[in-house]
Amino acid sequence: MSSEADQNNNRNNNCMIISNEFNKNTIDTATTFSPPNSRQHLAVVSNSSSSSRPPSPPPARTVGPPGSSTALRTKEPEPPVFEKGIAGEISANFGQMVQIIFIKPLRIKVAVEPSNIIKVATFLRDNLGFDHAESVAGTDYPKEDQIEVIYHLGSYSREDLAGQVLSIATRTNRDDARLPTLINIYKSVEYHERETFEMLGVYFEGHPRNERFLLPEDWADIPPLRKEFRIKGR
Amino acid sequence: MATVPEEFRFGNFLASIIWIILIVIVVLTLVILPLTFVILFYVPLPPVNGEVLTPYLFLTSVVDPTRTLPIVKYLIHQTPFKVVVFPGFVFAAIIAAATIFVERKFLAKMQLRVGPLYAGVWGVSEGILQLAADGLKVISKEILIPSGADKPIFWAAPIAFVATAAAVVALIPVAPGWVVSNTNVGLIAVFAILGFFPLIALLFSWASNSKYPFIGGLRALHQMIAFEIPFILSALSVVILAGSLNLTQIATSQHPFWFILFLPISAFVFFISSLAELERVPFDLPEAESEIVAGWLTETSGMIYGLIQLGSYLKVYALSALFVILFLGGWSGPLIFPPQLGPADAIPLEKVLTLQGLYNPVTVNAIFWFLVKTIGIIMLMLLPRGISPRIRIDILLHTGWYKLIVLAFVNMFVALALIYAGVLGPGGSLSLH
Amino acid sequence: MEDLEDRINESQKMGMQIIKESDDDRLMTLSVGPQHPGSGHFRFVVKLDGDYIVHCDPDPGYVHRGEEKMTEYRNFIQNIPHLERPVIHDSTNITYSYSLAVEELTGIEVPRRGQFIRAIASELNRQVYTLYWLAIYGIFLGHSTMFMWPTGDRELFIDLLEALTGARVTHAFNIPGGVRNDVPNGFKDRCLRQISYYEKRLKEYEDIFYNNPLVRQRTEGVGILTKEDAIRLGVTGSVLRASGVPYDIRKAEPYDVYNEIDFKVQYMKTADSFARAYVPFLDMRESCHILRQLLDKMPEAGEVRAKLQANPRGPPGEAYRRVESGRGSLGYYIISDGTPKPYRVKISVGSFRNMLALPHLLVGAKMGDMPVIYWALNYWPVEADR
Amino acid sequence: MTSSSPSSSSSSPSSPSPSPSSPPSFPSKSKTPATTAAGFIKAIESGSKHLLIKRFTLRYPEQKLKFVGDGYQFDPKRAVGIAGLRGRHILYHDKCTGCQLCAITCEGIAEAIGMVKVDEQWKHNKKGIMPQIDYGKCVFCGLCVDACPFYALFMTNDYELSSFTKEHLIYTPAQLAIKPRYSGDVEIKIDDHGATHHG
Repeated sequence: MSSEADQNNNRNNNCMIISNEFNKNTIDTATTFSPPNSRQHLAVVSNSSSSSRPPSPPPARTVGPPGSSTALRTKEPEPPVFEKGIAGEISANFGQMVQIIFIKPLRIKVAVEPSNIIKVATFLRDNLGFDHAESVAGTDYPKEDQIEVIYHLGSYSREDLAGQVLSIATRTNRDDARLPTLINIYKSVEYHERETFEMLGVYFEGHPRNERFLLPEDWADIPPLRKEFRIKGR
Repeated sequence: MATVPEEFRFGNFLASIIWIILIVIVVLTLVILPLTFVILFYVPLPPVNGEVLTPYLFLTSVVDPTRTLPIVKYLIHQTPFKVVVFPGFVFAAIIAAATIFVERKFLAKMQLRVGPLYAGVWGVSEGILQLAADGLKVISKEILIPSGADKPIFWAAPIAFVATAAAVVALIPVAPGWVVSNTNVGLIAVFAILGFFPLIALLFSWASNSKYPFIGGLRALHQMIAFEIPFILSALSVVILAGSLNLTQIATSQHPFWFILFLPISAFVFFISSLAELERVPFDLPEAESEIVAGWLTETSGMIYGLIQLGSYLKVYALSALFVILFLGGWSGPLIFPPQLGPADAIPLEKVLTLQGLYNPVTVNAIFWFLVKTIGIIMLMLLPRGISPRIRIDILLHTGWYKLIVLAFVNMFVALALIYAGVLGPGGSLSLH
Repeated sequence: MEDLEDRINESQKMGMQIIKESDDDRLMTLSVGPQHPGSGHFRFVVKLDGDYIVHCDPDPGYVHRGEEKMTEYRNFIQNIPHLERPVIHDSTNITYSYSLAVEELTGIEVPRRGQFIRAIASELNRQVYTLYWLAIYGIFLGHSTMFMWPTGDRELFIDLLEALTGARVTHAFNIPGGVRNDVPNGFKDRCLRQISYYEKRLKEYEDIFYNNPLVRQRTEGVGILTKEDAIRLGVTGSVLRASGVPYDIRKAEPYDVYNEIDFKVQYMKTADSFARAYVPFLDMRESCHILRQLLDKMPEAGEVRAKLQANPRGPPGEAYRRVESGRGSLGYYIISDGTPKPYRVKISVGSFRNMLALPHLLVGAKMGDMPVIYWALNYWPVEADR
Repeated sequence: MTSSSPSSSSSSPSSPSPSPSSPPSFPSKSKTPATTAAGFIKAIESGSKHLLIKRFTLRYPEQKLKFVGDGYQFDPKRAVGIAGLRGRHILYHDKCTGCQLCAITCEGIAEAIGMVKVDEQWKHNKKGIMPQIDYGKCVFCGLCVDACPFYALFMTNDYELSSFTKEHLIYTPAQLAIKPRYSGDVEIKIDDHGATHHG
């Protein structure tokens, strides 16, 4: 049964995320590589019919009888081709700097070192067409003494990337949480990064306003989304 | 259990009513009756029906109904009555109150809701007492004065607002001879008094010591000045045709043909300008609540707000009455009232009931037609509130300075051409006098 | 389009010039909100030079409730009632993507009829939200009739949702694994009757509001957000579509049954406030179209809800799922560590993303245009604060 | 420039409707009025037309809406709810086993349910505890009904729960057992003259 295999696959991937360590390539991403030319060729072929008319629906991604399950749940045992192509292009450009964490239909997650994130993000914007950030989420991992900040990038300008969300994750130390800001590459992260600063205490170097945003003006406690902050009475 | 009210007891209720009656009787016997006698003895009473009105006659008139009517007739032709009651303040205030009620119901109907509902008779006239309830509420509310406000101006401005509105009302004739102040420069006087309103708005907004009222006051000033000129120009063409500034003469001079037939553009400009003058939708910029909270009324509270509302609805009446006088022939209309309400040889009581001697069919007819036209214009002024949004300040100024002034001039030239062609004016072919 | 660019350049030039020339004494600082009738639970400080806004600083957070922290203390089912609080007028949509994400994490399959009922509730709720938004847009323009009519018509949709879900506003209807209950008897007929009535009403809205010359005068050419800026700022929903980007999550990433539905993404190219006000209206009309199809294609009988264990849990992992809500893309990023409670939930809401366009559009605009621009951004303060 | 022509709306009526039985009854038009005056006249006509249309205000205390069914219920066997209004709860004392599942569910939501001792002897309820609900906290999500596996806790159509004090909002098991009497009979009627609430 395919879904069971999925689960296993999924679990393997996800376990990897939680116990993720940089610089250690635990997943064999080499199988997902493919030459950039062939990927683009694929993309053009699959979307050439729809690219001329803006309001037309993007190509159907569902496999199998319609409605039998959600679009995302009908997964092939191996990662889908289009997403594999994008991931392959990233890997081909950056090699060991970028670590592909998972490739699912419409979702790719890559992890990079903080020092490389600006380079990678610029490449994603300029060469791959991911032109805006949907959200910036910070997660606290006290056991590993790290904070992960993940940018969900999407694309409005490229038709074939409309449903794709590329997550680019980076980690920083918990005690002195500092990350370079992406505001010069993605203007849309401005408020999200500001929120991450006040919720998790991650200082974004280069961000013009690392200051209070949503919390009360007289907030005098640790950043509330850190795990050691407890809601009273719970 | 402080929230649970004290138990109601019918005995206490009865006792309180009896106490009130007792107090009223005591006050009546100890204060009011002596005071009446003193006044009747020491104030010289005027002659009525050829004989000098003595306190004795005055008191017997209460018993003899035939003597009541002459006294009433005498009283209602006196200036104080005119100022206070009939063409003056109370009459206008009643129309203003009715306007508020009609506006709420009318808008509610247009917006598919019911409007004021509970104060009134269920099923018959829902919400007719809503205004009284609102008035009571407004009177009983505390008046808050912002810190740092200029107190004398803050207090004086709402009173000046109502007084100015009442002064406009005083110049409006409602029937031949029924006007508080029949001046020869009536129209100019109206515009002169209307010119006070932006000043009051600005003073009040300054005195409030707050930002939103200040912006609102400035907007009111801009708006009223921008619309003052087309306002006056559109009325000027009426003056050209009528050859007079006296409002009564303007009304009577359009006897066969109303001026709106010759001056439709002027009438349109006058109507739009008066909407702007009244700060009504779509020109309610000084009170635009989504932009500047409530404009120059932001800091008003309690009866200050009530007075300003009263004044602005008095203005609604005054300006629609002015429109009727200038363009719709004033009180002219077919005579539909009978010459007498009852037979001439009736018994005294019936004479009183049919108001013989007091009833004048011409005047009643004039008042009737005047009211009909005025109410029609008021309804027309209420209509935009249901269908149009507020316009922006620059569009408003552009409309006032560029479009309306030009339009007013256009019709003025038409009026002049008509006069020089000998069609209208004194001795014109279409004038009967 | 040249005309459009000229206008932008003009307005931006004007804004820049004013900033340069003005010294601080000339500027008046106005605090729009939180007690201002035109702001909601939100404040933005504007600086005025005469009637022009030269500076704008949004200050949200007045209704921040820490929803993301609260989720870490509750299991996946218990999170539903409080997660819909940020935007109770669109409460089906805000729990929709949450349910999708939890289903992806826990591996629950939704029955086909359940998917249809979900989509129907979602479309009905989109109408409810957009009508409410339109009502407020009407009163922001001083158009009191446009406040009352949508509010009244919204009531009819609320009645429909009440019959379907049992609550008027906070439905708590979507649940991981499907929906809480099946549709009541006669729901389809009632729904269809109401849609045809409602389409007549939409025509009236157009007559009195959208085609009203004064409304046009106030909204057209005001607050132009070019396509490039819209993409750069990452705005979403109707704001994005009004700028000429035909992007709709229902098309881009069809969830549940939306890939079987035939509909057009409504978008406009004028990129002004009028377009931003008109695109939701077109969406409502298209939503009627979608509702008809959904009601038509819905299976007659079947399960509506997968059987759940008491505390659904999945393997450790993460999921990011989005739906198209009334305010645009609404995404949930959920990390699960294998326990019944989520490890981290991030809600990516349209309002928060559209807020970035507010200072961008307000600087250089007139104070009188402030409500027109502000509310056309489809900004819901409570949702942005979460 | 001013003519706003949404490229998609013009084509939507002509697009083949997948459900031929119910095509969109009103083709979408979004044309700018020819002149300003025409727009005004259209608006005035639309506004004044509504002076003749019935109002749809529900005069609430005099009229009450009719609801579907007897309130939200849940069938634990099929694991699916039955549509109905989520109002005040009703507790069947003869079914309640005192298992506390409802209280446990509510713990993370509103903390409105507490288990209290009752003076009743039931074979299936050895502990003699039953839920007591604080409606000052309840959010009416109905998840406690979903949690009850014994058909003991349902919801009813009674939604008028206001009271002067907070204590009166706490409903004991005995109060919860009373079946409320709700007599709403007003329904929405939609015809050519608009939608009205009809008794």
